[in-house]
Amino acid sequence: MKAKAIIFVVFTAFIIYAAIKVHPFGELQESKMDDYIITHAQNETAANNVVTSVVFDYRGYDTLGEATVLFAAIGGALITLRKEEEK
Amino acid sequence: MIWNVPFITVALLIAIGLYAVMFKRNLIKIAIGITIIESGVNLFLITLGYRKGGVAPIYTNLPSGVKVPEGMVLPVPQALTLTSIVIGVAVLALMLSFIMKMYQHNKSLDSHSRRLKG
Amino acid sequence: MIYNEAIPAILIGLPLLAAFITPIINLASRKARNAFVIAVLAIEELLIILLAWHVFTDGIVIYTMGAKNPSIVPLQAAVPIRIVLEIDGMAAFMGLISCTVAMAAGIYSIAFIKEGNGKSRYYTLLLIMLAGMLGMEFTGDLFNLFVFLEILSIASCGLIAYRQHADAVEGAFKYLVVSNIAALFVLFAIALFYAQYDLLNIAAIAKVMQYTQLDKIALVLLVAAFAMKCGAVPMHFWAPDSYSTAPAAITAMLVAASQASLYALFRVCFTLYGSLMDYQTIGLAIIIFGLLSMFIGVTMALPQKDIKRLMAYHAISQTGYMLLGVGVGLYLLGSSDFNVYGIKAMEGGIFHIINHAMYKGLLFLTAGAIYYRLGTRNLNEMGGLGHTMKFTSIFFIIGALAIAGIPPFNGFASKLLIYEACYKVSPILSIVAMLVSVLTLASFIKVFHSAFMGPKMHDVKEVPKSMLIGMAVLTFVIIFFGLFPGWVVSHIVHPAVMALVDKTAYINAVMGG
Amino acid sequence: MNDETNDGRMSIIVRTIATMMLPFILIFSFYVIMHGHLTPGGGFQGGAIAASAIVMMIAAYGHKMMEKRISEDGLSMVESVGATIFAVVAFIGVIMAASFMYNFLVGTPLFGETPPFGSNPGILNSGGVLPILNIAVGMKVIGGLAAVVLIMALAGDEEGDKK
Repeated sequence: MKAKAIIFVVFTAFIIYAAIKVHPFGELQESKMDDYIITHAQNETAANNVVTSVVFDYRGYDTLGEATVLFAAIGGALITLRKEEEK
Repeated sequence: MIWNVPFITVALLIAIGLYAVMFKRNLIKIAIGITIIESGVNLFLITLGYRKGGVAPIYTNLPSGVKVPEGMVLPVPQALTLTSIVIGVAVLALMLSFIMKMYQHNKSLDSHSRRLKG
Repeated sequence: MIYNEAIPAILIGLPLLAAFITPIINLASRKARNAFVIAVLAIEELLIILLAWHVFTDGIVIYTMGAKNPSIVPLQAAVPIRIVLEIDGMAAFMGLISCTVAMAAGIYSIAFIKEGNGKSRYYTLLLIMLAGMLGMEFTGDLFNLFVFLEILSIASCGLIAYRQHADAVEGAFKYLVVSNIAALFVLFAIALFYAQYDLLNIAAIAKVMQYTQLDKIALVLLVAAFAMKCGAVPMHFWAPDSYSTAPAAITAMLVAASQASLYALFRVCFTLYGSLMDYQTIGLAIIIFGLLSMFIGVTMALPQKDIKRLMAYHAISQTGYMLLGVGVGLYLLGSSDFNVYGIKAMEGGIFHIINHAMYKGLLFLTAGAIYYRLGTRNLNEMGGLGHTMKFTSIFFIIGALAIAGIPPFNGFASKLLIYEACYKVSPILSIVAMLVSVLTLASFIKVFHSAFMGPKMHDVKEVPKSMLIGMAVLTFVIIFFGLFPGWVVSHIVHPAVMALVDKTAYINAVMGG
Repeated sequence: MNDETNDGRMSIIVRTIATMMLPFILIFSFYVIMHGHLTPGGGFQGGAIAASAIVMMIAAYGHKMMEKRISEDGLSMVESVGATIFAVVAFIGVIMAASFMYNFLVGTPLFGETPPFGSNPGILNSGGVLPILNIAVGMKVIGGLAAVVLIMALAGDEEGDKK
């Protein structure tokens, strides 16, 4: 229990330290990739919604993965709660 | 530093979730804890992508006078968050069905009723 | 052939597509479904061999998702915008492991998993698990790594709970909680990188990495997360529960899955941070984790009565060998000694990864064969199985000798490399490693004695053919590696090690000169 | 969910209003899915709205009654088909000698128009494969989430019977 508490406190301190150290809210350090996407998304993916063009085009492979996660989770839930009990 | 309040809030959210996962014995509370961590991390991503005074990066009926790209918030964190929210839903669905099954077996939601820990 | 360059995408896309189609084919016929799944797994094995051959001869293979010409990275805005798959020697090496284990597990499952309304979903998740492992290993993008990490852990959890009894669901829940927290740590670390560099590509981040304090925090989070997932000692508590309750074929897959996390750990240490971090401290930390895993794993294994739990503790202990080998390599990296025996230590560690996947997979499959016939995992209720289950007992002997590091099997080849290299650093390391090997041998002799020797207690038959074929696939690899260790090390393991060490090649393949 | 008598059905007011709301929610979800490439929203959001409509019906009518109308197998088939469409679209990119997930519909009559740069009212027939993928993800999410809720309701019920 004591070890757990120590881990927890250290970890919390860690995360808060990281949050303080990150760039000030709203003032980006670097935005090369996103600026490119914002300016070129309409031309390259023919869509007005830049977020959708990132989701389905620039990072469409991630979305395929995400669809797979959902598919796997639902398959897992159906396996867990299925009727027959196998010995 | 004081402008980092959103980030610190997010960090505290993660810490609350972690507390629930590490110290609570009720399985449902563990699931809630994981969901809170998940939300914290998602919010962290979103807040990272904020640009002062930015609007959503959508060109449909964009108000005139918005500078491109300086006037828009970053689209990539929003896309990442969308992906990770879906993953969160999937994990939650699976976790709840495990909890239901365990409840059917053990008739208890207490993680210490068997040797379950974590 | 024009599709040659598309092999990486097909390798990941094919099992996903097959997984989505499997429930539909299941409506037509169960035999057709089995044949379809096995055919997909066999094609995967073929493709990964082609790809690995290509990588080992011609160097790193790049595949950009959604670009007009996938084999070059379009560097708009001087950074890669799209997701890039980057397969170097190490990734191809891990892909070989995943595909081989998946094929053995798939064939084994035909008879092992009884027909029922869950079996089509079982195969679906098996294919998704394979896709998750391959995706983790091939990706050159950090967020993509996170997505496939989640795919892998969710598919594994669904399969661990396949038997539905209380222990299985409990093991699955534990694994899900641990791996989800690990994945969220990884996501937090990715967010830290994103905040500083606005990049998600591993090579691009590695190029501009400044090793600020945020990067150090990210390093700690990543190492903790992947160590948690690969079952090294301070975070090992989930491993025995989920390994022992999953169906045996899935346990073999889980071993490969935990090694995919190990791969991610190495990728982060060597490629993402590489020369920036303090080699000696991190190397020493990994060595200590490795020693602890080895020792605690084997001592916990000795008193176990449950055959799969015993093997699970041995899996923890064997993970220690890999960490030891690579840790020694990392400790020496950058010093002049590295070329002398640092490389050797890493070769040992990396070689041990593939060996461990093969013999531990085989051992779990034999344990599953016993469970299939007897319906128990308790060692005290077994005995005299050697009289009737001849093939299974031969496979078990081969696996047990390989894990204990007895020549001429493959475990000996990799352990010898680790012993030699560690001896140069400190003799104590080698002594502990050998001691653990001896204890491992003792533990497996006990299992062999109580399960296979003695008077005939049970009237059981040999297991069905498909299970034997599944085990034979892994046995073949073990014997092949045991007989030709020199060839394997110089043609497969050495390129993998060099790919891991050579950070600049990895960066240049994406970012150009 | 099982508080009420009558197989977990809720009162007639709830049932009537749920039936009345159903077409509107479904149309709204379809709008969100189809306009995913123009306005905020997309496949997942729209699918979640439609799935919540199904969950609403399950809550209002009780899962026993709903089970007769929509089966868990049917829902997971919808999910499989959606996922398969997604993967097939991704693979067509490979077959067309470009790459996995290549946006091959830009410039073709189907969803191929490119909007002018900058602010514009939006063209529905644009976006290349994006609308198709939105529909695929929408199908997946409708099938998947509804199937999970249905099977959880059924499993909870079974346990109630045992007591």
